[in-house]
Amino acid sequence: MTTYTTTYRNALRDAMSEEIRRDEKVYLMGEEVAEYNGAYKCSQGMWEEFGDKRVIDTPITEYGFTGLAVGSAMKGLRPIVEFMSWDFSMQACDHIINSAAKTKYMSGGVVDCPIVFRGQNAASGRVAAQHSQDFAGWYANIPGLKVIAPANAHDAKGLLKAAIRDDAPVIFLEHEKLYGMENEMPTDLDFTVEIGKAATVKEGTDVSIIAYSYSVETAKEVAKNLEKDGISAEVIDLRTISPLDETAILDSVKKTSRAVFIQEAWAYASVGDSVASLIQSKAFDHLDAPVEVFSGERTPMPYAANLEELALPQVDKIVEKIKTMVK
Amino acid sequence: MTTYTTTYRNALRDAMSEEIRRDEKVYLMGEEVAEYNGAYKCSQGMWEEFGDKRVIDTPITEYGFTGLAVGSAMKGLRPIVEFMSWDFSMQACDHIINSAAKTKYMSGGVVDCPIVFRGQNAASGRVAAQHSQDFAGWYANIPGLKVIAPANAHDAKGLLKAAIRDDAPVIFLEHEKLYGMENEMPTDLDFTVEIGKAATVKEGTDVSIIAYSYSVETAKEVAKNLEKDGISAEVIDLRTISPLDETAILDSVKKTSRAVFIQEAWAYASVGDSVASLIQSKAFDHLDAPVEVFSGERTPMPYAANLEELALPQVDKIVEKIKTMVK
Amino acid sequence: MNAQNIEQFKSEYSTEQLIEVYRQMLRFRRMSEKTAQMYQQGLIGGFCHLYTGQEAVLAGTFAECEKGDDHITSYRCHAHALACGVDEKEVLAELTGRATGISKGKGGSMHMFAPDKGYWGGHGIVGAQVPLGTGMAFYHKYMGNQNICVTSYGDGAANQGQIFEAMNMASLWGLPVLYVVENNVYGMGTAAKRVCAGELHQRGAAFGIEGEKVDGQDFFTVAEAVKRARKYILENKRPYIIEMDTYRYRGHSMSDPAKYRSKEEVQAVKENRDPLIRIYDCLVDERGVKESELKEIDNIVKANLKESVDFAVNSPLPDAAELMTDIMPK
Amino acid sequence: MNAQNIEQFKSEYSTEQLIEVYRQMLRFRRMSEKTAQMYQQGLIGGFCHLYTGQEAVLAGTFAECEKGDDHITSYRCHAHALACGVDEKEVLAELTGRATGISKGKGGSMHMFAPDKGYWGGHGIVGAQVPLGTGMAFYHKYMGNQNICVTSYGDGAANQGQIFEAMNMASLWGLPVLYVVENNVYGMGTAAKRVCAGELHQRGAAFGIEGEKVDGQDFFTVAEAVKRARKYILENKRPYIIEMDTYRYRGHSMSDPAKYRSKEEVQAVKENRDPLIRIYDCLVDERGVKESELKEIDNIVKANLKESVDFAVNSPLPDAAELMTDIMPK
Ligand SMILES: Cc1ncc(C[n+]2csc(CCOP(=O)(O)OP(=O)(O)O)c2C)c(N)n1
Ligand SMILES: Cc1ncc(C[n+]2csc(CCOP(=O)(O)OP(=O)(O)O)c2C)c(N)n1
Ligand SMILES: [Mg+2]
Ligand SMILES: [Mg+2]
Repeated sequence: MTTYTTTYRNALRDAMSEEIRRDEKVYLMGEEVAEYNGAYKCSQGMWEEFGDKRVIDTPITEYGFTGLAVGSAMKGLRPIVEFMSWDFSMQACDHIINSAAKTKYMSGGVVDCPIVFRGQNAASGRVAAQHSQDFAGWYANIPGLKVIAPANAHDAKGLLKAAIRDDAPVIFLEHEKLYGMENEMPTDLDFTVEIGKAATVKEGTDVSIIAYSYSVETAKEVAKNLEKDGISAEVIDLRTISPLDETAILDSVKKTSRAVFIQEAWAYASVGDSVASLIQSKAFDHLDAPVEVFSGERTPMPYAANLEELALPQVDKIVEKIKTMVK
Repeated sequence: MTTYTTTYRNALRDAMSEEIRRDEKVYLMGEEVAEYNGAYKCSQGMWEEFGDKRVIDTPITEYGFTGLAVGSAMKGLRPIVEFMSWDFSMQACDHIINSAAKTKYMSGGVVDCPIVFRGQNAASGRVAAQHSQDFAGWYANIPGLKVIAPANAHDAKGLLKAAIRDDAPVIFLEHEKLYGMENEMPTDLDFTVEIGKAATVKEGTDVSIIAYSYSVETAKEVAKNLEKDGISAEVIDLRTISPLDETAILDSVKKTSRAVFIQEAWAYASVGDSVASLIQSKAFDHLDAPVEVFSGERTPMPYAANLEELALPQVDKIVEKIKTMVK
Repeated sequence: MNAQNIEQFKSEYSTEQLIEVYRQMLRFRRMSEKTAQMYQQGLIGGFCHLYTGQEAVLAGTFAECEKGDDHITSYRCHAHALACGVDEKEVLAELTGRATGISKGKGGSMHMFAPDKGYWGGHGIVGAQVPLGTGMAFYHKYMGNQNICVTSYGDGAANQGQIFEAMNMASLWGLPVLYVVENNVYGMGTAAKRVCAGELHQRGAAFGIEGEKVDGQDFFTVAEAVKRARKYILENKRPYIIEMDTYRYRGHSMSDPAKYRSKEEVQAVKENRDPLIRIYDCLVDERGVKESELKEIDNIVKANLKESVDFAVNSPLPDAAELMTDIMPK
Repeated sequence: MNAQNIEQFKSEYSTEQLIEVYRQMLRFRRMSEKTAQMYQQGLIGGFCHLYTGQEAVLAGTFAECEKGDDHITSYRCHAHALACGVDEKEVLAELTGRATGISKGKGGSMHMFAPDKGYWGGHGIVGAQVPLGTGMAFYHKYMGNQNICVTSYGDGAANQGQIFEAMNMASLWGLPVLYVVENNVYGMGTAAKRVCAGELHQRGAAFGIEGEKVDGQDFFTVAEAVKRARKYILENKRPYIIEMDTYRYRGHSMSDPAKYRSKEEVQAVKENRDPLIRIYDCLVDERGVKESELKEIDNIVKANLKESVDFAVNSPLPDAAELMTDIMPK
């Protein structure tokens, strides 16, 4: 297997380009995706290669272009819709949910909607209250959608390719702090990562730390810190948020007897709380301590650098808590 | 204390009317709220009494009129915005969250937004996939909002009056199946029910059944059934979903050692899962069994009568499960 | 765009074709009336929106569409299904929530689809079908097809921002979409004039989209306008708007007593502008068709309908296992 | 609506008043330039949108507004704060995320508010301020005030459906709102002509809202139009649209190298249509003001600014406890 190394940002670009080359029904649409190469440069060079038909700049009208893309998907095209930031998907969520996610069921199965919605999600750094929200929980709540949040460049490419080939509507959550991360990945044009499978990032025996997206980095940092104290943490990267890989989670917890979830999202009605609920329900007798969920603070994101840091999950606090759980 | 008896529907009307009489800044806005007296007749007679200035029919433009109402609230008016169904709030959630919920924080505290968003939420019966969603979890997720879901006419009136007087943006979730419910309530014009306090609907010792909105009826039914088997269930009505009355929940569970949550909402990233997460985290050593969350099935709502019934929490199944928990 | 001389246009339709048009409109009408009955009998649940009174809009539009064109509309969608070629049986079985329904009983009154027939529903969120339909036109442009998407919406829906967003893109990208505003004077209990500033057929003018308002109660007027519009759209690669001046006879949905308008107002339309009477009179007076022949058609339509009702109410409810299928593609 | 003779309009401004206008525009410009520097020095984070080049729009608009009028705009909001009477100190302290900032350091570059001065922000979601501002106009109507809400948005924002929804209501209900489209030719990297079908000042025509396009680089042209529009709005109880033909000198935000346009294009505007040069020339050539006097004003503005920068960078970061305050009213 030959491999190459590239950034998360370019891995996304490569995934989209390869799929556009492979299937004439695939196109990319969004604000600034074409001539500007993407606000975060995730479509660098694509417009130049594929032209106006396949890489399309839209007006700043998320509701309208999302509906338009969904309509074209019902007819059989396979759009990739970029939200410059998932915050702006609030203008479009009616079409994502009422049109894309529910129509297959409402039609008794005859209308499919093969579409990928992707873009930057959660706090990218100092962009404050209206540009920092994590939407994982909102979309995970909805049946009919798949929700993916890769934590490294390898998975970003493999999962995006799988998402584009999937016949379901897929929510694809990226993270600005990961765009620059470099990883190795296969050059094989049919390389995909299976949707719905978590990954064990690090094996361990004392506690399972579960996370998605950038919080996997936090989890790794926590695990490294714990090692100094002789605590062996297993780190699970969900990769796909919905459908949730319950087996991977429960197997790990049954081994370690303790679980911690880390997320930037607000806790209430979040993915983390559902994972905690799942673990206590399905592995109750295996637990030596309650599942602890570390989340973003319950506040709109502040702009000030010091406050923003405090609003996000803190490695120190998590390490301290795990120490008390394990001892 | 003098009291009167009326329906949930009329209790809402009375709450709004009393507050409109009391405070000239309060007005009601929404589709069909004026001349038609509300799609569900929750504003019966109000337009006749208060006229065009205070009771306003809008075009079917949820995004626009929500933003307009929020702007007027920032200036000091106190709008009540009716969504004919909370499903349609997906067109407006950007203003509910980015404008109403976050601006106080973003402004360093100087811009308040005293506004109530209210309307029918969740499954009203055979209205299928696009008109049956429960939005409790979505809005509970958001800091800066209060979320209320009364389960009887008394609370509907007292909480709506409290919500209108509150300076925060409030999400007020009603339920069509409750609109006809009659209860007794004080005539006192200053009668309010405190936001943030759960109610113990029925005391019990063996299991705590926690619910909100129409599911409180399901919980009561479950409790009645359990009684036949000599199981004493405590029923807790959250009333306010956010902020959550953690004390009431934890006190009850510490007493009963077992907890069940019932909700029509989908489970993933829901209020119920967060309550389960809370209980196992804060009352772990008190639990004799895992917390069980009974939710709507993970599917868009079907239209067929038999399927719809199966999609919603089933009394029988819950009773059976609790029996195994308690024995 | 100049309208064709209507008498000349009429003459292009053979009597046989017009009888078929009449039969179609009668199917819409009779099924709608039957649906109301069945709703009152408790055989149908939820929200249920009937099309009585607006039949010429649909018949006229379909008469001038071509194979491969797509159609999408709101929740007021039963007649649209028939127009696209769906059988009454499947519509009524859906309305009664049966396994044999067009959406297997899962969609219900507001959600019917027949993609193989170019019918895309059946959408419950006011306005949502407009960007969707614009996307179907986008598909035709993408594929280089000579087809359009007919995208219908109401006077109430016409205020939705997403419609303006869609129109802007349709104009910029030259999408083959025909916007059909079915202005039936009310959006639920609200008269259009109370909530719509300006004229609905001019709502695209800001984007350079032309439009016109026509008498939606007259089959020929509708058909002529649609024929012209379709040609314009494909030749000029531009969207177009037709506002149909029409009227609904019943309340917004089955639960609406429609107290916001007078009996006289409704009666006046029924007497003077009924689309079925118009085509009937044309057939009898201008084409010399015997009334008995038309009566016979009605009898057949009714007999068919009865059979369809029987089919529906005798169909099984969906199997319990169906609850959890069709959520995700395999 | 006929524009007033511009020479006559000009003559209504005293030289003293015009010097003050110049001083204001200079404040906008100098602060913007300083902000760019500070961003490059890492003193400011996140997204940061500057106003250089568009100063006449703001100065002209404010010159003809009255006490009690409200103002709301997008994320490109620093100069707007100054125009409303906020001090540079508070703006720069906000930009640097300090406790002394206008939003206590919590809002940042895109979120500044001064309700006591009629300034309502500072909104990061494209288009959102338009329904909000329309709601502020609704407030004035509700209270019977003789005030308007000036609601500014960009050419990119102008396509947002919520704007059409707001305009429909503003027209129906006769709301005193002045829609100011700051057409600075680009929405991020996209030229307006690529994404806007039709003319932006005519986007209200569908709802019967009048509008006009004016040279946004000329203080007097802007002021004259706003004066007239304000009078029209209050007398006729109607909204109005002014499209300002303007230009931004810098990239969309500090992270945009603006490669989508040529250096020559920018240079041409700077040389031929710079709003500051115009007012400067008017003062010197037509009012006989000494260049040294204007230089002195610049010196004062710069000195003030330096003081404000010092104030900002020497202000403390917000206290950690501030993280969880101002979320809910007491
Ligand atoms: C976004 C949204 N808001 C409100 C509703 C409730 N609703 C359903 S139909 C309707 C009236 C629509 O009127 P119109 O567009 O004129 O269509 P008609 O029913 O007359 O065919 C309303 C308000 C909805 N379904 N979706
Ligand atoms: C709903 C939404 N979509 C996208 C963005 C990202 N975005 C911020 S500013 C902008 C361009 C806006 O251009 P314009 O309205 O012309 O205003 P200008 O920046 O030129 O002042 C975009 C796309 C956003 N903030 N909100
Ligand atoms: Mg209508
Ligand atoms: Mg612009």
